[in-house]
Amino acid sequence: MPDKPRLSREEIAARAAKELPDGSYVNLGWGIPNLIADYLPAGLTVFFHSENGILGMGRRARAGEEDYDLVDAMKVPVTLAPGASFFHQADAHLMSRGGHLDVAVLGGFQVSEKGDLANWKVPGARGSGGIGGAMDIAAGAKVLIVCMEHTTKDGAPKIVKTCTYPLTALACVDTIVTDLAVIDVRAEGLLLRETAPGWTKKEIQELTGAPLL
Amino acid sequence: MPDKPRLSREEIAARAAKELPDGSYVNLGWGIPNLIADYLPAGLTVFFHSENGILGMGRRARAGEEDYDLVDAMKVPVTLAPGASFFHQADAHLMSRGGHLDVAVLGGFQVSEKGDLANWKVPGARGSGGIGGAMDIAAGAKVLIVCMEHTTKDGAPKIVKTCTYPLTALACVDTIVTDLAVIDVRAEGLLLRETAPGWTKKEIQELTGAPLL
Amino acid sequence: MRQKLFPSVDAAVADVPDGARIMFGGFGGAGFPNNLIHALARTGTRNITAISNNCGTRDGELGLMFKNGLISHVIASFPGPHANYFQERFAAKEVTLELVPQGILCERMRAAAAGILGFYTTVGVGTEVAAGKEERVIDNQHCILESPIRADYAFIKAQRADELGNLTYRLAARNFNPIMAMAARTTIVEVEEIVPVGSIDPEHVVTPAIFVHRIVQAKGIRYAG
Amino acid sequence: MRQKLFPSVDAAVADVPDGARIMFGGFGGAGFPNNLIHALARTGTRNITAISNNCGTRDGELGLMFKNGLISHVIASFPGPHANYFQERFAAKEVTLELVPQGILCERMRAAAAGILGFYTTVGVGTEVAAGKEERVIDNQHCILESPIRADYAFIKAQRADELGNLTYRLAARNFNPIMAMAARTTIVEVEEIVPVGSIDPEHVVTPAIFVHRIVQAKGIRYAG
Repeated sequence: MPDKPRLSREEIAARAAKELPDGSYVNLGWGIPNLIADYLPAGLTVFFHSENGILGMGRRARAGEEDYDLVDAMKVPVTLAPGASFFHQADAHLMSRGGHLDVAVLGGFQVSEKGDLANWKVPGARGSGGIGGAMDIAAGAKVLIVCMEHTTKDGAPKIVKTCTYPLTALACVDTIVTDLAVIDVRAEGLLLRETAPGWTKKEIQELTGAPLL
Repeated sequence: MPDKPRLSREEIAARAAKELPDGSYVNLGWGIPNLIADYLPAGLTVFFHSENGILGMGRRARAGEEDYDLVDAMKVPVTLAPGASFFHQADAHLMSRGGHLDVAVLGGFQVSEKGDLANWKVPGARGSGGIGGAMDIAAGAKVLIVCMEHTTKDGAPKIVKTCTYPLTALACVDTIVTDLAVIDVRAEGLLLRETAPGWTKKEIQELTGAPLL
Repeated sequence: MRQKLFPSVDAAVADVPDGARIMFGGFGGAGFPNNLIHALARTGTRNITAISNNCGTRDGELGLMFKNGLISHVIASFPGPHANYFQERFAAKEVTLELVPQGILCERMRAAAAGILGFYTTVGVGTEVAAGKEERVIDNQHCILESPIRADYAFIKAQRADELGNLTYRLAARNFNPIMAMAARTTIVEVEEIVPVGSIDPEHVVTPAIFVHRIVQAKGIRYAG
Repeated sequence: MRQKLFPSVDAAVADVPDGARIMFGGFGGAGFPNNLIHALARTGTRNITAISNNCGTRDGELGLMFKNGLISHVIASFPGPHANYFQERFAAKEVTLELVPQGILCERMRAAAAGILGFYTTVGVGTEVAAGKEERVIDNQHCILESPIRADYAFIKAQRADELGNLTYRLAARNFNPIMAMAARTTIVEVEEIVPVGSIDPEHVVTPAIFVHRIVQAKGIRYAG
């Protein structure tokens, strides 16, 4: 594995932020995606959806400002942007499942070349596991972006021919933003749209478990 | 057909009103049922549901008081009782279909001995016809009372072995209040619970198309 | 940022093509988007599929659309005895009709809104409504399979919108409007008043802005009953 | 008239029998009926089926119920890494679990509320969630049949109730509460404030009184996260 600098988690988030259309309604999942709100390009307006029943979330609450009746889907106290609204959780997921969100950004354990996503359960993990809102969101968003490291800690590809981890949803991913690349999932295969500074297509291909176009 | 006085439409409504439990949530359909609100026994509190999205309807609006944003399911301007609420029409029918209404009172063309109801379409009538909320309400109310004349204008029974009019719902009616009788639909048959003043069971049976217990 | 405010009802409906499927809010004279309907009639767009509780009251509500022969198919619950232009077209077989129980009409639109592909209900079992529909028994109850009703547009009426599209409705003029707003691909709302962002308490928003695509102020035509 | 106001949380839950199916509102520390949960734990009622998004945060929320071994089956979306009492019971096989996608959990409860006997969704297709469920293709989309989730009781939390049971919620403490209120046979709400009938604007009511059966004021236990 080439010993070159990769994008940090924050840089992945910043890169993914550029994929968001102006004025779009967006849900951010656990992990790297949740950092995106802090890295929006100047002049871009995005409305954040939280599956516990908020549209128009603002920044996270500062110390002393926390209101535990106003938390996001990660249970973290947040603030409201102007023009926000509250609704019950069935309507919140009607938004995610019914194709109303313009973009959802989720974390991932594995993405297959067909755009299958595995992001809720590590095989053999202890405990009950938990699904949360990821399956509804993955099934329903108009555009689904996955943000993750390109490889596991052991260097194994997380972009694979077929997912071996328990699946979240089939053929749902549109774009993968990693610490090495931006990749679009197309009918004809995985299109390498962008490489991280200093990385070649060949190097990235070697760390990817499915062919890159 | 005995030439004896029968209950008026208003008297049928007043009799049906006595079937409503105190504190119950009630939907009143077109025709005689809609008169019930004017004949509630003293001291009885009932909350009226309207399938266009009102709980806690009050009396009809008086002349000069009409607000056409506040109409009932018959499109007639109404008022609100204290503690009323508004909601969209899907929630209004969630109430009717999901078993939340304690009592619904509908008009009827025919009721069968099994409690099948026909009340939305006269065979051979001109025009498109219209279903409205009757099918949802008939399928979902905890208790369904039908108010109607005991016989057609021609003297034919409206309580029959099998409905010949287009059906609204199967096996939905619990009680029938007519100008001659109060009848409960039981698994074992139609139970004549009450007769109009001056009428005998035998006379009522002759005007009924199914056996009375 | 994408702009939802439109300068006129005519601009708001200008691109509606022939053959569009359109939901029209309103019930009993309350909450009908009458100004949008008049604007649509002015475009002369034809062959519309109209999804609405009823089919107009004389010239009011959808009446004008039927009068002008612009609607060819209707999905409705209660076309109505005073929908004379509809009834004439229907009798002349110029308009076809699917009659749907009112709550099922709501629920089928909500299914479209919520990404539900079908649902089972006891409503309509044993009636004309069940004709041609899959029947099965679940938990000893006979039920039928109902499908989502989708639309290209929803034409709705609200009392107030902020500039992002958050809506509130007045009294019982709410009725079908919030459901249709969620169910259509493009929702166009006529409102009595447009207020600045932040003027509507987030707890009081009835239709969140995500469901609203075009906003136009229209204090105009109103029909009572 | 039937009285919905209860003098104490203990009185409000006194008749809940062993083996009851109970929905518990709340998400992320907001909107949990913590006072009702403590009262239920005091009754020692056992063998409860709990339907809730998560399974407690240490001693908070449902934590106490698992600590005391009162829950035997759970239908949940995200039990949670900090639900240590649940996780211990689950590991010891003293509690069984049905994991449900969060939106489908909402939708299955709403189906129960709305008299829907089942619905088709694409959510969960190809995943563990689809195991044992009927699959079919509708409109070229693979989907699975989901069933209603009903309950004997809903324990919910609201900010304000009038004496009839109309409810409003504070900020994002709304979450699952309005859906559960509609889905259970008996809904018990703990509120911060009981106000006179007529104090809540009819347009601002979130849960109409028809869905609420018992009201109790409880300014007490609160857990943050």
